[in-house]
Amino acid sequence: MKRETLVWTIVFVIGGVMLLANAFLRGAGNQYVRVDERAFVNVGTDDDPKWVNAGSDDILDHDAATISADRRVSWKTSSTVDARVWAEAERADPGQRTIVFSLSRTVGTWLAALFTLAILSFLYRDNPFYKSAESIIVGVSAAYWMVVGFWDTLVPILFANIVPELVKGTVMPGISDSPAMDARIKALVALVLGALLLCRLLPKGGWISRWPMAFIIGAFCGLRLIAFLHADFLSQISNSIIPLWVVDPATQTFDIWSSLENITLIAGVLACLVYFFFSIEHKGVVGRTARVGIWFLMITFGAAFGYTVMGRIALLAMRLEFLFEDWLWLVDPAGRHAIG
Amino acid sequence: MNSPERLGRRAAACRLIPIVSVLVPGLAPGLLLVALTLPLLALTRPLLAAPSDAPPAVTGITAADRWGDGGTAVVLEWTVAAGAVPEFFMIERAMSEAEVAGDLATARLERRRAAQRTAMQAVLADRGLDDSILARPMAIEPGLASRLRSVRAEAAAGIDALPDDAFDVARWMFVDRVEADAAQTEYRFVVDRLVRGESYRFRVIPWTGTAAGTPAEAAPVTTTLEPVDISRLWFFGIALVFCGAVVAFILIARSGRPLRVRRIAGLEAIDEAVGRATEMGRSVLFVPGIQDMNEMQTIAGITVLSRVAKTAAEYDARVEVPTARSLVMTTARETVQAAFLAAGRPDAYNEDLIYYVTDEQFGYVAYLSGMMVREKPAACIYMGMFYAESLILAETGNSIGAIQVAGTAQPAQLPFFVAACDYTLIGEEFFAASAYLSGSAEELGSLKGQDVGKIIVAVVLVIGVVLATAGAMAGADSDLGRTLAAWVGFLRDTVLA
Amino acid sequence: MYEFFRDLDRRWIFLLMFLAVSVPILAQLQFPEKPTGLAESTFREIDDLPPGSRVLLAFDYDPASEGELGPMATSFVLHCAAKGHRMYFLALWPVGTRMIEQKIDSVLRADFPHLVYGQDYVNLGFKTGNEGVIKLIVSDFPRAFPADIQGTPVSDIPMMQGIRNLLDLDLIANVSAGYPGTKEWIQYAVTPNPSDIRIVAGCTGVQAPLMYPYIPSQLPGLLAAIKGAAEYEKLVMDRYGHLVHAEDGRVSGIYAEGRRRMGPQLIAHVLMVILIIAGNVIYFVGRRREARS
Amino acid sequence: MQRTVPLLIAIVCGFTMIVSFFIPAAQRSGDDVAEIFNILAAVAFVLGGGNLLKIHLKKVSDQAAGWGYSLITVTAFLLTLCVGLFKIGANPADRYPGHAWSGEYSETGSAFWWIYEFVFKPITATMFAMLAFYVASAAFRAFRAKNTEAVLLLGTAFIILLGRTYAGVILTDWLPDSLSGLRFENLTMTIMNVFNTAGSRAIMIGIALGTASVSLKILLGVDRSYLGGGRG
Repeated sequence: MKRETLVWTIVFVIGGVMLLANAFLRGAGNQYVRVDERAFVNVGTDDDPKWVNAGSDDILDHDAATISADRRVSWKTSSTVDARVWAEAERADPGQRTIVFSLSRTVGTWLAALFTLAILSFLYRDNPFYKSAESIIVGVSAAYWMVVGFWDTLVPILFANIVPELVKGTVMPGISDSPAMDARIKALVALVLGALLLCRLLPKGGWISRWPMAFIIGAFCGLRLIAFLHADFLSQISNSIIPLWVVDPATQTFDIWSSLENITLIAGVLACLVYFFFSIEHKGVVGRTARVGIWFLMITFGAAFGYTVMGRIALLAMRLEFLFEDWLWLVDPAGRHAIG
Repeated sequence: MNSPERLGRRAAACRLIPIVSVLVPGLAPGLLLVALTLPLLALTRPLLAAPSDAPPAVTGITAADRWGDGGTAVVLEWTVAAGAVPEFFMIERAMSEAEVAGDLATARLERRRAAQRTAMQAVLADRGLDDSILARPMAIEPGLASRLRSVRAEAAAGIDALPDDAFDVARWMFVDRVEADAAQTEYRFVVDRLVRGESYRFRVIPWTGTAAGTPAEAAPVTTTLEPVDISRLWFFGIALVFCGAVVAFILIARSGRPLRVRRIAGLEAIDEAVGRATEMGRSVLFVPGIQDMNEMQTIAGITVLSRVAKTAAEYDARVEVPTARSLVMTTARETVQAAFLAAGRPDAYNEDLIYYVTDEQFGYVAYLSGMMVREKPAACIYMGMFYAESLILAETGNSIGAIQVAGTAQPAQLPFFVAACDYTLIGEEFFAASAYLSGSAEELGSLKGQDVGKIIVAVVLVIGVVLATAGAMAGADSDLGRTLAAWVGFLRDTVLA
Repeated sequence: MYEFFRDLDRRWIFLLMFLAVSVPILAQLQFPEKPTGLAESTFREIDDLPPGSRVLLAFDYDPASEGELGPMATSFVLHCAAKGHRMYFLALWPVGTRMIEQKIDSVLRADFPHLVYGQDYVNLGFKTGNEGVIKLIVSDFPRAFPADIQGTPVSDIPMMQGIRNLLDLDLIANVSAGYPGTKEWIQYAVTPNPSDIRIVAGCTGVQAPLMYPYIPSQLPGLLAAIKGAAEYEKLVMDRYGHLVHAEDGRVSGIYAEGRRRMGPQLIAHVLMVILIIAGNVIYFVGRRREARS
Repeated sequence: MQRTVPLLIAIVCGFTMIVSFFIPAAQRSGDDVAEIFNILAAVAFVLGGGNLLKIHLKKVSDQAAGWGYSLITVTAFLLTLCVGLFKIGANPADRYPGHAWSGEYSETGSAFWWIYEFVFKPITATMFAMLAFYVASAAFRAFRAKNTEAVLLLGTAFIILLGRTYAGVILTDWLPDSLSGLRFENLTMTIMNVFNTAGSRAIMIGIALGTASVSLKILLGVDRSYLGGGRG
């Protein structure tokens, strides 16, 4: 065990030194951004502000000199650019300030690369790096979806209909402060159900949270019953009503291959349905037909497997391209880092 | 043509010169010529568009609300004289006042912006500047800025003074194109996706080649709401037959008559798996898919969990249920608690074994993979809606030597479960699982009901295919062929719509 | 030996897969492509049009599928530019405009600087409305796209003159990652006008099976996933590659992207096939041994 | 009371949804229910997130095995939550420069974006990419020609895998035109159009019937396991 630890330590130290050398000597993994400034001027009053973009023609309608500094707002935005773009800008104008090195994005790229390696290390065996990445992603992603749920669902659908003035005054200035009646009712119903749901947290009366669950399950059972019968059930039957005798429209002659295809298709659908039949034991004729049905299902599964494999390999290739191209700069097929 | 409109067009012509010359400095003179002639062409277009071979206007056009819908459709009917059938018809709808006003406001704003830009460019050109300095308007020196301010105001006032008809805003909106058939003189078209209770005006324009005939306008029509959707009556009947069959078999089962159903291999494996976990002193992992409670597969998964938990309570095995949704966690806790109660072991229930991990698909999978490798459950049961994670779970489960039983109705993931698990419940079998596991006669009755559904499919399919085949053999030109094709069409478009 | 393979630690397979994907990337391996029928018919559809034909390039995809579809889009643009076709870019996906601009920058501005915006190509941008947009341009193009992406009215764009509807264009080249995409173009543009509108398409591997029913009557050419992209790229580069060589003979990496991404793909597929065969050999050897004992 | 009221709620809601499908005036009620569901799911994050915190904080306070990882989870969770809920580093929306909170919470350059881009995305994408390894191991282990079913499964996968590469082209390209139907690319097409279509159609019809039947059982009160009760 001691010996193994030593070997791993040496591997990590050598690897780390090489990575750092690659980063400092070649600039590998460096990220650059183009910085733009957004500036706005309030040409209205404090109570009734009217903001004009200081970079647009419209600002010329106002005398900028008379507008005090406290009525201006500005911030910077940045977008990632290739290292080559930065090098070209530097060559044209050394010391320019529009395209600059971004520390936060460089650190981010390194972190992303290390996380990628940590997850891949699970293939060898479970280890502290994987465990750390796993713990982080559980925490981050749970919070991520909570934040998304808050800003994309609770604020615009629930709060904007229940306390419209508050939402309008703070986070969504564009909404109406008198929402439609049906939207309000819907929001109120959801609020009441949500409150009942949270009754679970009470020491007693947790059973009341079954009411909103019953509402959801009941309503969706009704919806799905209709939707599946209407869409999948009927449309699949309708699509299968095809002639077994196909005439080539161009030559007006019997088309044996298309006819055979259609016959196989219909026979396959019926055989598979027999396989799913619950009432009769799979014996005798029924058993043999069900067997044919299972053959069709197996071919279907084989085809789906083959098609999916291609996409999965592409996913891995994209991850490795990230490591080799964006982080280590080992390859540069598209000429994104080429300096000079 | 009135004079303000000409004025407007000329303003448009002025505007495009700088744009074109910015685009192609080298070709500017040639393009300038093109650019100057284009508006002229545009002016003469109405003249060119009505040559003598234009088809005659359609006659007898009517527009009526379609009966038996939610006030969303209008039926248009019109006729054309035999021998003068055009190539196709364009259906157009009159735009509402509000739509026109909105378009007008946008057009005014755009025109004002362009006029102001042109005026500013003229000022800058006088001073030998180009308009690149407009990119940083705050940096323009005050004298020039004030001059620009005044020309902008002038230009804006000029545009504001224009009457509405100086703007080329469409009053009619394209709806659809209907191909004409030389042998057909009566036409019918349904305009869909309209708003209930609104008044609409439609017109039909016959076209042949590039020549348009005179539009014919139908009287205004108001869409109305009916109490029942008649287009869904056939479906109502089919749904009633199916649901009736399920209910009937449940009632038969209740009356005590024995119902026989075939065995499903994967199901016995579930009890076996729980038993083995108990023997080995290890836990059972139950994964209810990654979707929420609004998905039927999750609900079906929870019903299977209820039986698994009951068996586990009887054997005194540990069932661990990590979930990807909070609501699934809540429901699963209720279910498992009740199952332990039913098994007479309420004390053995441990709420902490049913817990929420994260909503994120791959975050959830990362956690499950790690947990499986560390805790090595003896049995892994996957019942619910799965996506790409299916194979990650099944392969990890396989590597730790667990018995794996999967059930899903997600066709794309079935191959992976079939390949990597010991038993897989395919599609409908998965939904039948809870009925089998409960062993209750009523639930088994519902399976018989499903079989009635399959018989309906087979019968309709065979009838349809026989009709379609007979039609094809009779030939599309024969009377019999046409009649059969019409029957198939009725079956597909009306009964099964 | 047999025991080793029978009880093979799956980490050896993982290692093989890792090498099968990473080595071709690092070595920038490229394999010969032998274009199949569908890629060839896609190529012919564009190549057989007389120079100056009007081709609609509909880019309905996003960065997530850029890996598979980007090389197809590049090749479509290169092919049209090399043949001297007039290109009408539009997108039914909001981010499609970014994909269009990227291809205009990297192909047209970089290697075909003599092409003039408004005469040889025009970017009509994104239009919301999904298949509604398709239905509309089938009968009335300017109503759906009254102006290009910069707001220049179509009446002021030379190459838009005489474009009344989609029937006035000679071909649609669609790059599609889902809905709306190739299926909608076929359903709403090609199906109602089978003799007047032709379409070729490139789509992702997941989409491809859904497109097969339309081949060849409604969809004469289809590039399926990265394989289709690589085949078509080869056809285009073989015929027109000389147009994009720099003076020093170098070719920008983007024109080999498809074939380069096919490198790991091919090796990994061959590995998969070998693994299936190996698995079965082990299985049958094991069965024979059992039978013998 | 504890079980009857929810059962009644479920039955009434379910049948209301079914009936509303046939009444034009009520056809939008499905969308309304979906919206209410979304809100409930968002509210339920309080339960899920609370549970997550409870479990991991308990591990930390108990100093249970691996409590350090629980601490990492709790820290990552709280940090992301604060950064996202307080829109840290996000600029105001261009249209409302006066409202500091009007910007997009996931705007490029904001702290929440940074976490998404450099933590969330690489880890989830790599997890997804692990599938490439697992398909290889599954192919080696599970695709064995034990019986006719397995032969069909692996045979089809084999044809499609090969047909999608240069190798497949070389293998069957020599076939004369009269046998062109046997070339991998055409074989693929027949498999997809005939066998795959037949199989998926039957599966979809079965799923529709199964879904409808499970729904009906719940709406008839035959299956009440979701309420944690009934027969079981």
